[in-house]
Amino acid sequence: MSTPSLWRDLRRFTDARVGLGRAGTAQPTSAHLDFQESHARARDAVWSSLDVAAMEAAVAPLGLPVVRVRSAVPDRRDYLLRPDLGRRLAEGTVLPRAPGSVVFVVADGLCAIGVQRHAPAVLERLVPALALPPGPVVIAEQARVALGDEIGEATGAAAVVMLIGERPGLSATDSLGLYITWAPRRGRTDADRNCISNVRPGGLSYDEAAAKTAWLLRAAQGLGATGVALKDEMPAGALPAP
Amino acid sequence: MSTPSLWRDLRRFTDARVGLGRAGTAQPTSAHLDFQESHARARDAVWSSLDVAAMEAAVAPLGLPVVRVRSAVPDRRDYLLRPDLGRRLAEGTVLPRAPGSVVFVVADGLCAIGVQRHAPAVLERLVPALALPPGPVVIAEQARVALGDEIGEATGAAAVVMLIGERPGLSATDSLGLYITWAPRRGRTDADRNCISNVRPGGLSYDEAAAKTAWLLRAAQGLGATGVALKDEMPAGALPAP
Amino acid sequence: MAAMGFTQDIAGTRYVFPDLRTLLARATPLRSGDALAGVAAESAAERIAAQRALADVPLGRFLNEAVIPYEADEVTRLIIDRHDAAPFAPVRSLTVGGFRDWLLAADPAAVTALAPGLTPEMAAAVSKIMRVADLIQVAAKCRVVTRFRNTIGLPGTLSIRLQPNHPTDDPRGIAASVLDGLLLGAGDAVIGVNPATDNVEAVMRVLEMLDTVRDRFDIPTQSCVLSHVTTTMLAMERGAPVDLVFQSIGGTEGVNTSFGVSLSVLKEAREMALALKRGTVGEDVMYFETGQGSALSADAHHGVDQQTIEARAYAVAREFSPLLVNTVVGFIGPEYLFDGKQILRAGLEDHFCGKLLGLPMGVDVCYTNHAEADQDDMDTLLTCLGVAGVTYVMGVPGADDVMLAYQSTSFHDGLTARAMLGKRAAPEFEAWLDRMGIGLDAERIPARLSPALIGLA
Amino acid sequence: MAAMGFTQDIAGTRYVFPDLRTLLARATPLRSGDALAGVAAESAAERIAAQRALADVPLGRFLNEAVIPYEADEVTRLIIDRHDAAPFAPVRSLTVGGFRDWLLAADPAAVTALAPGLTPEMAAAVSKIMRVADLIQVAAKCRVVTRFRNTIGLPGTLSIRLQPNHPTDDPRGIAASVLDGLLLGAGDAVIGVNPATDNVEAVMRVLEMLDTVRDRFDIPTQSCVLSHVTTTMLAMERGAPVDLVFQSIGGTEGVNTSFGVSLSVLKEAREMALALKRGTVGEDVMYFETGQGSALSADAHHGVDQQTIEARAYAVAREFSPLLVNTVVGFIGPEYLFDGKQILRAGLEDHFCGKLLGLPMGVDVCYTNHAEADQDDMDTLLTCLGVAGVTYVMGVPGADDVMLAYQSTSFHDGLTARAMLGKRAAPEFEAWLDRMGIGLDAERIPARLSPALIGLA
Ligand code: B12
Ligand code: B12
Repeated sequence: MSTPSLWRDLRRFTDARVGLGRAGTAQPTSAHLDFQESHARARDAVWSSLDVAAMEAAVAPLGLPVVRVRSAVPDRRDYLLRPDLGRRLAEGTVLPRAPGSVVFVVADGLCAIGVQRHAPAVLERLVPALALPPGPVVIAEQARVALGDEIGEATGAAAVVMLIGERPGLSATDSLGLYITWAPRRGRTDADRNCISNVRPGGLSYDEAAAKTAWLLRAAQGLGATGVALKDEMPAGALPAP
Repeated sequence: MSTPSLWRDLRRFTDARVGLGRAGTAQPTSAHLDFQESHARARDAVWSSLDVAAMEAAVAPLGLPVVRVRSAVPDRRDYLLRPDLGRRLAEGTVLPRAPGSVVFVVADGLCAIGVQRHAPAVLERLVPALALPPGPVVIAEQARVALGDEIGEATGAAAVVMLIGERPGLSATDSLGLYITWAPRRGRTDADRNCISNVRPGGLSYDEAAAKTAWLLRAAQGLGATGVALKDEMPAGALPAP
Repeated sequence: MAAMGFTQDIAGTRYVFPDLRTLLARATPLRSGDALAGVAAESAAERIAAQRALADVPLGRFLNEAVIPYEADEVTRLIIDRHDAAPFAPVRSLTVGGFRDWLLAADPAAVTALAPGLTPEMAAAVSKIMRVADLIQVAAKCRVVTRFRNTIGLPGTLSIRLQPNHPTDDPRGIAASVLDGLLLGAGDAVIGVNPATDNVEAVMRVLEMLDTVRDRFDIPTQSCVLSHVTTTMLAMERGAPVDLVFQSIGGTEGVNTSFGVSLSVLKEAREMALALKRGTVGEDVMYFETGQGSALSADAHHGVDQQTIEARAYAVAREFSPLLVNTVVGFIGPEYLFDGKQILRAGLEDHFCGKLLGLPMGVDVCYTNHAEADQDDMDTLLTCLGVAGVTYVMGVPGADDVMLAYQSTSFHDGLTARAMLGKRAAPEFEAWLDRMGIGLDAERIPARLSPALIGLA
Repeated sequence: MAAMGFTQDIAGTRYVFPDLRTLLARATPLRSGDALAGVAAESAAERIAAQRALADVPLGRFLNEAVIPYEADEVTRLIIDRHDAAPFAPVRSLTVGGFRDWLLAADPAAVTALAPGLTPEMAAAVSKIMRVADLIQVAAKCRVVTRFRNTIGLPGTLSIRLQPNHPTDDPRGIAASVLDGLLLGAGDAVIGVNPATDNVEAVMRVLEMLDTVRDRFDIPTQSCVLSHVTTTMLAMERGAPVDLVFQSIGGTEGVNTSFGVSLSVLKEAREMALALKRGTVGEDVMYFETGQGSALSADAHHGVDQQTIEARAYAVAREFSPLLVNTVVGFIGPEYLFDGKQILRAGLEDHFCGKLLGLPMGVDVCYTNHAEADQDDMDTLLTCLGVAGVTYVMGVPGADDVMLAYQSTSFHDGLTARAMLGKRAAPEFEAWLDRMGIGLDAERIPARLSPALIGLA
């Protein structure tokens, strides 16, 4: 390959907005308008919602019990302004007990697009790779990460894996995040979890996300904890061939 | 009187915020907080509303017919954003005919406080000073200045005198404005009216406001018009003693 | 030439804009006045579609398609008839998008030279696809210098209009505010009073008083009473000492009619003022105010968005070589500019368009109590405008105009902006401030400015 | 000492505030996070009542009444134990209101000298009764200079953190963004990557790559991978080339616990980094990020308003002589700062408080797609911060962080701010830019910066 001596050739290496050129010190009109268009799209993505029926159908092949829940948030606008309510289950929510299992929560979070697209595929790879018994799949609407704590406590789970929509960005509105909490219960903080982020095409692959989650859960079982004390030391080569 | 050589002595001559001192180049804390408090009050004043019953009682002594109307604006918030509706009468409004008379409109405008306080006193002085027959007093809610055009057309008035609440300021939230339109009808522009402004204690007195209005109406009758063509040439001494 | 429409696809939807007027309106950043007029884009997607389509429009098209017909409007006629092809040459082959890039890359001299070749609609169009930083940066490149009794607009200067209004036009009340402002470094743009009454005699009394103050203190500046132009003409006929002729103007013939003026009245007024020969260092005798929303308020907007109409008002202004022009950006109310954000953007657009068209552009950084705005928004706008090189801003005692009932920038704000940004007053005025010993004592008034000299005793 | 409450009458209503904590919260300009926490004033009248009462509080009271009890919180203990009476002396007898006046009138040296004598709560308190212009003007007086491989914070400079994030931490992707940023003059504050994964090996790979780039191009700057401090410690143990240790911090012990850190962990990490002796012109090895809202999010706010807690985070930061601190002001979302206006005010408050407390304060001028903000708001904030003398801002390719999913300032924005405000890069870095021939060609990459040198071929 030849040496790229042209600035714009840097674009080969990343999706980041490099090599834009300039108009004086500013971005040229074309880059500016691209940005504005992406912004309009990303703002719309915040208002996307989970197609729960489709999600149920997509996770059905896992053969696990599927439950629907909602957080205590009444609507999307409140979701944005009341994270406290997004961390609590709606009043009267009933959940099955699944002591000692790994409970999966599939949640819209700040943007439902990535969850809808990628969560089933990640679960498909993750469930068979677990050392612990898989519990139910809980489909949660208007959820924040910490909603998993209450769900974990109610089900008696050994661990919760929250698959949640990350906030939409200009370049990707379909990013999925995984948050893993050992011995979940209300009052856990983010220091007690591990996180796997940016799961999407152009980000972390389904295989890597599933393998890393399985690795972390196995290590958590040994340590008796997730969080700051648990470092991701999964070697790079440890991935199963795609 | 001694020469005021101290800056703050300038305050004797005006209600304007002169002689404040300074902290560096900025206003000192005390002046800054006074300002903030005035701002909170002025913002509240925008939401004041006309006590229509009290106004009816206050203008009753004039012995003129009194009518209540509303503009086409549904509520105060819409009033602020839809001046077009504030210039039209609510659908189905019926007005008495009063051809050739001077019709008075008492309207909340951008702040009802000054209208409530000062309009009756101005009318009390104005009505007896008129050369033309006085028409009804129309009490109008959620009104803009140009609502007088439609009222004038419907009543067949020779002229309309609109007594309306001026927008509230930091130092005065009770300022009354008078807008005088000869041969009022829809389609008139502001170039077709005359204006008397800042009627309130600390501003133009009731006597002056009434005398000026009467003077302008008399001149309008001669000219057959109000507006840019009609200049206020009332001599300073022409005022009746207070 | 038959105008063709514009088409743009965004996210699978096709947007069609029948003409330039519609395209400009839909491309405008959101503001309440355009929504009120029913001309705003209905979604962010429609807006960006319009911006993309607008970016592709060749500048030349603006010379062929008027947003208001030539036959129907004397402002359109003025714009077309006065267009100068030679200064337009450097950019004539560009699109609106290319014009933005050109402006950002060009040096100050090149940008400044364009003015007579640009129409207001070209300026408005490019502003619609610019960010706040672009509006600041390009405006800062424009050089506009005007003169009457001092020199306004030199690089590195920021002038202040001293605005000493009083609810009854009481000469002593006004004089007290004037002195306060002078002591705080304001007044180099003009000492300009908005009269509460339209009484000719009262207006003349204020004019005399202002002239006396200027004369007693020997201030190298100009005064003005901002009454209707026809009232000022009457005052001139009667021998009043008129430095500058003021008038509010708008961007269509209709709004000017509703203001009771026309191009010919303005021309006549200017000639009267020139004949008085009161300027010492220059002959720029006109002062204009504009502001988004007035055309819609007068139902004279022809379906054109308020910012484009505002830019058209600048074509009216430049016809008369004004000493000062300013947009009273937040003055009218929330029906045209809803909140601090809309006021800020509009202020910077107006300043940019005015400067690009060659005007000595000031901004009344202000808000009313029925708008969603506060002092923080004004500080922000003033800071941005200062960086953009605004020619002048208002100076009102304590920021509170006791007659007009709104908040503008205070004398203190003017001082602060100058201090923060390293700006100075107009040179003649700055020398005068030094001579008078102003700025040294925050308590006492220097003897040379004794209040007794101007009747305050 | 038994704390007494505060009382204030406004427009005929009596407002009572039981303690300093409540008073501070009610006096804060409106923001969504304080409303969410239930600590905000309920009306404009209550807010101004609290501001008036707060203005009358003697500064000394802040030394006697902690907003979070000494026994309950190690951050409170740090604040009280580290308070230095000598530098506090010039202002010890003032009220909060008097302190505002003092700050506005004082010269830069006097303001700068205060820092060790001030507590975060004093800084927060005075900021609450300041306008945007005050926050700008006083911050601009503070001088804070730090050093590692170059000199940050000299007057007239504006540095940029180059933030070349990538969704999979791909070293070549990161390198491409680094080169893009360098070519646009960014990177003098730090070249700092937020890692997408917490994998220790991956973090070390990125650290190696950044060190290689720095070394190949011989750049007088520092690099950082913004992983959790414990991960960075592990990497140091394993011999990774760590210049700066990064950590997010908050203003209460509880929020730091939720972040998995404590004062002792930070101390240990700093000592490890110092032992590496990688600095050339200085030994400031820490990099902290803060931001209003994190304490409430972690339910560790003790009823204190978010801005006061933010200021307390600066007490944590200054304990460790950081090279850089920045507030990620619009990063989290609308639940803490609803819109551009709230973000703008918070950014200027944070910058002001940090500078007043003696920190090398940068600001991540940013917003998320769920907040009501856009590029115009960022341009405005950046302009204001530039005038306020912000130490550094972020530089992200095209303003779009493809991993963190938010918009910050672009490399272009950094260049623009420098150009508009006449600011320069850190001197060592500026000399390097010249040496490399950067800034001359907008198309081609100078040979000395050949992409091949850093593996991009
Ligand atoms: C807002 C305002 C404006 C706005 C009005 C736009 C709008 N849509 O609201 C703008 C900036 C366009 C404006 C322009 C002018 N104004 Co004016 N304006 C005011 C102000 C500050 C508030 C008015 C108010 O609160 N009205 C109440 C609300 C409820 O009415 P509204 O229906 O919403 O709004 C209408 C009126 O405000 C009216 N209006 C506004 N100004 C004027 C002036 C005259 C002479 C008339 C007849 C009507 C009029 O126009 C609006 C639309 O119909 C007053 C000062 C004050 N304290 O009242 C000065 C004031 C009324 N204006 C004044 C003047 C002189 C003018 C101008 C003639 C200035 C000039 N030389 O060009 C122009 C032209 C007016 C015209 N003929 O159209 C003087 C009037 C002096 C007098 N006694 O005659 C005042 C008292 C103060 C001043 N010196 O500026 N104005
Ligand atoms: C927003 C955010 C934050 C905010 C969270 C505050 C809030 N109330 O929302 C703040 C600024 C406080 C933050 C802090 C940190 N974050 Co963070 N954060 C993000 C970000 C940009 C978006 C998260 C999101 O959209 N969540 C979805 C919504 C629906 O969830 P939520 O319930 O509203 O919010 C919760 C989560 O965001 C969670 N969270 C946020 N960050 C982290 C990090 C970890 C390790 C965990 C377990 C949880 C967690 O905290 C929130 C409150 O419970 C992601 C990047 C991304 N693209 O996702 C990085 C990200 C998740 N954070 C990351 C890191 C490293 C951190 C820090 C450890 C940095 C540091 N060195 O201190 C700290 C500490 C986190 C902790 N232990 O508490 C990494 C995680 C890497 C990894 N795979 O482990 C990411 C991927 C990116 C990055 N490099 O910064 N973060």
